[in-house]
Amino acid sequence: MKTEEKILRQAQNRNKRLDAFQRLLLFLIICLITALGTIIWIIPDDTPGLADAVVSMQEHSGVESSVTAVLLNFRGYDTLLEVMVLLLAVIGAWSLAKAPFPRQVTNTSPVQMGVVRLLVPLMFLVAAYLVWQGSHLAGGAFQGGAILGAAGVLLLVTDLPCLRAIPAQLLRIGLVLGPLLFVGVALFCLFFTGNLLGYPEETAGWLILLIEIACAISIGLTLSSLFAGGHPEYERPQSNNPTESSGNGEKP
Amino acid sequence: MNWGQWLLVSILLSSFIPGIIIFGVPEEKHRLRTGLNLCGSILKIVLILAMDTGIYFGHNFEIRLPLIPGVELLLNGDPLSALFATLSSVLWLLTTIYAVGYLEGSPNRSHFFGYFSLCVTVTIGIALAGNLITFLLFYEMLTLTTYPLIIHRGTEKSLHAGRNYLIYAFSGGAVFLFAVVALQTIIGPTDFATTGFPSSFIDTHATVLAVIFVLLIIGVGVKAALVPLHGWLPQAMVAPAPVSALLHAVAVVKAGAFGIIRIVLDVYGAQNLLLLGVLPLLGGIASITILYGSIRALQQDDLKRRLAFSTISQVSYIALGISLVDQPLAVIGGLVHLVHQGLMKITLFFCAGNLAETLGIHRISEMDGVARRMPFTMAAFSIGALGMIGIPPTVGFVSKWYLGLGGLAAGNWWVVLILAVSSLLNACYFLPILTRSWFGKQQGPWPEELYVGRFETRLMLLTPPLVTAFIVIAAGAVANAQISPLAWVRFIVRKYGL
Amino acid sequence: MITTLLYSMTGLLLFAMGFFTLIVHSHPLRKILAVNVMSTGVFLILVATAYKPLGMGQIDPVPHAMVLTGIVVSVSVTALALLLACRVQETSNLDLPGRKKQGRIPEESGQ
Amino acid sequence: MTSLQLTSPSWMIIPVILPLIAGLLSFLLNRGIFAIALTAALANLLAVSILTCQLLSYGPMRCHMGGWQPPLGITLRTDGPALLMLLMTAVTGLAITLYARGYFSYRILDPKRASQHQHQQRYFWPLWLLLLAGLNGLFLSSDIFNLYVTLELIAIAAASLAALSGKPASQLASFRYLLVNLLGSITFLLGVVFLYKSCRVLDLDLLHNVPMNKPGISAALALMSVGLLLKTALVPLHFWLPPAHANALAPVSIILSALVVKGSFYLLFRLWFEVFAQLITTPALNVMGTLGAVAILWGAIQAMRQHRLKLMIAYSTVSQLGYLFIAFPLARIDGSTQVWSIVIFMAMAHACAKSAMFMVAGTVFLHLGHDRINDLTGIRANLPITVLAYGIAGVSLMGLPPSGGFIAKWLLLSSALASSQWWWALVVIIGSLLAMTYVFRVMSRFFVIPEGYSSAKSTPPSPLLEWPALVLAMISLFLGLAASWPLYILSTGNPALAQVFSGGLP
Repeated sequence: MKTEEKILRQAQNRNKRLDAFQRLLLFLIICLITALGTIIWIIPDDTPGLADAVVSMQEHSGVESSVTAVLLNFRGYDTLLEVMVLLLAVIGAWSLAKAPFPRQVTNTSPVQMGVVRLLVPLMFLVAAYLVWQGSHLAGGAFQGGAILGAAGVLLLVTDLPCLRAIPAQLLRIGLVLGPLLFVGVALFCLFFTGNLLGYPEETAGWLILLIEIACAISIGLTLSSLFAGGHPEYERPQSNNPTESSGNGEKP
Repeated sequence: MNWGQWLLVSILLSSFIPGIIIFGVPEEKHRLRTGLNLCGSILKIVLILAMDTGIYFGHNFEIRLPLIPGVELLLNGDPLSALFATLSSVLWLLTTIYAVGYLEGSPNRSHFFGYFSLCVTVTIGIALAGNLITFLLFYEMLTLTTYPLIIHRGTEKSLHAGRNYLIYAFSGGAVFLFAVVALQTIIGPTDFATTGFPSSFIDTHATVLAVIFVLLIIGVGVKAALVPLHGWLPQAMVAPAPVSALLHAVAVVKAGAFGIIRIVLDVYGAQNLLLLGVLPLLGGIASITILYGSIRALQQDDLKRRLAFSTISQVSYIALGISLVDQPLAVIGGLVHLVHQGLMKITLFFCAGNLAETLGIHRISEMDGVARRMPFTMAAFSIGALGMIGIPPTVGFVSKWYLGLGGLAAGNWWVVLILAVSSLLNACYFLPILTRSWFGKQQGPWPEELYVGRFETRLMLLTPPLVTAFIVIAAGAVANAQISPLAWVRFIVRKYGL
Repeated sequence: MITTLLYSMTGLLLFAMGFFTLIVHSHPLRKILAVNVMSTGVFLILVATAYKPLGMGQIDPVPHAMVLTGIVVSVSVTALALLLACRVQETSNLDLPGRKKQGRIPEESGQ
Repeated sequence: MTSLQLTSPSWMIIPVILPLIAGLLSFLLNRGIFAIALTAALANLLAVSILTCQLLSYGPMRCHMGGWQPPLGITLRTDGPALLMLLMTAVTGLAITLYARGYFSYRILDPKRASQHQHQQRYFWPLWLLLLAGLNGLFLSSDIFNLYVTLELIAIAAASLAALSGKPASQLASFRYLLVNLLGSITFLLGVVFLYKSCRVLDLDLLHNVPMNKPGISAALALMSVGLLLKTALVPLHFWLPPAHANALAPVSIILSALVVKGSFYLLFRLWFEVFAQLITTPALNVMGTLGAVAILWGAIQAMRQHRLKLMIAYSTVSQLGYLFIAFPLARIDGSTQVWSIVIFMAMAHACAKSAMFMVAGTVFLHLGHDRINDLTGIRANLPITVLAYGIAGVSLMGLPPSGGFIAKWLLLSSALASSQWWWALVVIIGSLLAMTYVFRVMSRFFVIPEGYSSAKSTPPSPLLEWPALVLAMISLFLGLAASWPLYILSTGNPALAQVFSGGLP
């Protein structure tokens, strides 16, 4: 018993105190950070930046919020790829595992049910407002999408059936909707103005709003799907072997 | 492209295309395969003879393919390449016939003959190479194409031999590559020319150029089996007899020796080398190799191993002759030995293969009285062996005669001494074989009598050694005629203005 | 100026803390969190870059857009990493990668 | 349609957008996915060919996304190096697409695991197509933050692909892979932040013209380089690569080894020798060269020690990546013109040869059910084309003439010797000898035919499994013979290079 305790204590001590490697590492990191901090300190702060360029072009962008203008117009190509990154995460997640349904939460308390029932519609409303507001103030597809995603998460943890009831194919359409519409608009612009994402000036605002709405929906679904943690169970390809329960990987 | 360029390309393709087709030929269609092989090799001989004629009458064969600045592939037919190409193609035909007989009924023949053809293509490529880069290309390819032949039997022993062969050959190739690059950074493009590079470089880069020369010789010396780079050759004996013939007489060892000739005569040039003063080094190593190979050969009981060490010794005659580059007679002796050694050694290997295939004889101690069972084979063997010793009128005598004359003319008495000692040693390791086989009494049954028929062995195995043995005598007897290896070598040496 | 510097230094500090944790700790969850802390630090510096005191000119919106993009990327990667970590723990009893046990990956056939 | 004439720079976005759309569709649809993928791969090759024609006729081009000029907008650009990388990706990508089809079709035949393999195939295609889009985007982009986004796109797709086989070992390796990539990305992003703080521009062309005397830029370059080195797996940051590459499915191994590491390397190289060329000092170059030399030797020695074919090939990747870095210290001599040709050649030859090798490994695995090197006997009789492909790819890896690897090695050696830095040449030579050892260790096993082995034992595999490997191996071989063409493309629009290669071109 004594020795075991001793070993345990030693282990704890080892955990608490830093060994030589960790100290060295710490030292190196401190040096690095000091150097970087010094450099930040001495970087002159007088460079003009792109703010003026954004402001001068703002009127051609079709939106009033400068961040949205940068995000969806000036640097729309970045955002396009970024939406793809999100989708890619879902595809990667789906390829890894199936969603662990039903979740552990089997007996949701009535209070939680009630709160969720109240909150979720409100969140939808807020999300819609954020997307709409994005064109002239802070807000936009990502913010709206995040709220939608949060609503999805709430629905998932409360084990309400409504999210799981979405057929897999529909879910996929929803996930792809934003990116596909984004690419579609981009190509549409390419076709008409010769520039990818070069919106015609008069319709720019509307096109951006369209993209934002679609993207917000997709982002909301994406975040919920990521939280669900895998592909929907029923979406698995039909197996000839009924005993095989897992779509991928092997049982340990 | 003019007809000369087409000729060069078709010389290469005449064995390359059959080789590629043979890879796809099903195992059991041996007639098709044999037909392809023979057509290819006869066509190749015809084409090469055409090229020889063209070269004799002064036509310039040249084809260039620039890859990047400073690196171009250059095929070039000059008298020297004609010598090697003719030798290889003639011996290839004979070896092919022999191999068809030898491998009758054994598995994986498509692979074997495929690689065999590729190997000859590559050897001819070495002969035709017009600069060091092209030479390097084919030199490395030769390693690649002979490797599958060496490990053809797929046994652990052959794999081991193959691995060692690769290590030796690629290490040599790597050294060679390094040296070629280094040489190019100093003198620019390394096209073969009869005078070598301009001697102005000697003034500025003497030491570096001497080091590069040593590296180049090491690179090709691996294949030429110069001591101490010879280790792979005796091990490679595990390969089938036709492959041994290929290694020793047609392709690999010859490619190394040919490389030494090219480097000395065409890359550096006689004058530059005399200025650099590195030739005694080459001569010394060649002499050591000659003696070492002979002494080691004495100790071997395995017939093929004895022949292998004999090759190590004999090929260095070429290097020895070339190292006396200021003496035309010695150069003639060295160059002509390229051909003569090939003829003699291939005869010996054919015969050794016959003994192994027909009676299962692998050791010299098993050979008592074998000449009564296989008189023709042993007659051919005897001619080859006598040639190796240097008995007139065989070709071996011609080579040694010229080498000796060259040595005397240079006042190098040690060359004559080496020749005499080596001939004595040759006699010591060949004559016992001859006496055993002709005058010995058969001791019990043969180890493994595999063939009983009308002739002493299969006709396809018997004919090639007889033909080569005949050439060994004939070429020696008519050495002074208008058409003979010696005459051609004289033509070469005239071109170099020595 | 001071504000910007304060935010930047905090960001750097977060980056350093995350980096240290990432290397020292072997638990996958800690590693994922550490990477998150690191990226938060970077975002903080980026946001601080855009900051301009009132009346000193327009706030630069480009870093804001960049931070938004960065956050989205970070969310995606975190989700994927968490899932992978879960899968690894579910399907195997292997030691997770760490400095002490060096998480040797067994040389089993991989397909 | 006036906007899409041949002279229009908008063609440039096709290699990015097309695989993106194909990726979305292949995720959305349930049928005809392979047709979509194949179409995308073919169209990608076509588009890249058009871009090449464009480059050769009109010189380097720039395409401003949305019509916004830098510094505000994002610019894509084509030039010689970018196009050669695109071509490499397109050709290898097409071969990978075909091979993957053959691979999955073969595996689905196995009734016990059919659903698992179908699942893998289902997700392989969208991930692969999006990865392809990311790679193309990376090669084309001229905006430092956009490059970060493409790097992330590649990293996520690659990590998901690496975990696709579902085996615990591969998932663990993939987790590590993801973390390392993430660390690399974040470090890169921190570099971008420093850069933006100092210069307030993101466009590479504008950055090139910014005065380089600020410490912030040096710090930014250092941070970005460390991040990219981590992703490129230069020794000693290579620890994650072999398990990730060796444990993945065969098509995935090909993608990771042949293309993904090239992406981050290409970016690193561009930053060093184009954008921030003024900042680079000789000690820095020598450090990179030394690391490269260590990588060559260490990777090769590790490759020789492996017992599994795929691990051996993965370590060979570590070794071959070293050659890319050993070119760094040779750059100073010729004013960094030669170094481009060395690196691009090496990258292309390696991509083709390494893809062929991994394809061979995959086919052998399918055929035998394992890839233990000692038990690979008898393959020659059943898979002659595969063995041939392995041999040719090996020749290229060893750098024997006339392969593309030889040309690259030749350039390396000659610039090393011309600048009297013979020790690099020595490392290159020793590296090729070590490569010979590990390539032929496997080759000799292929040649052994065990006792009682009948060649008619098994059915020949689908041509999709064998021919892409052979074709890629052939390309890597003939890259050397047709070396003047890539160099010609490389030198287009680059006056310094054009001068160097003016001799000896068609």
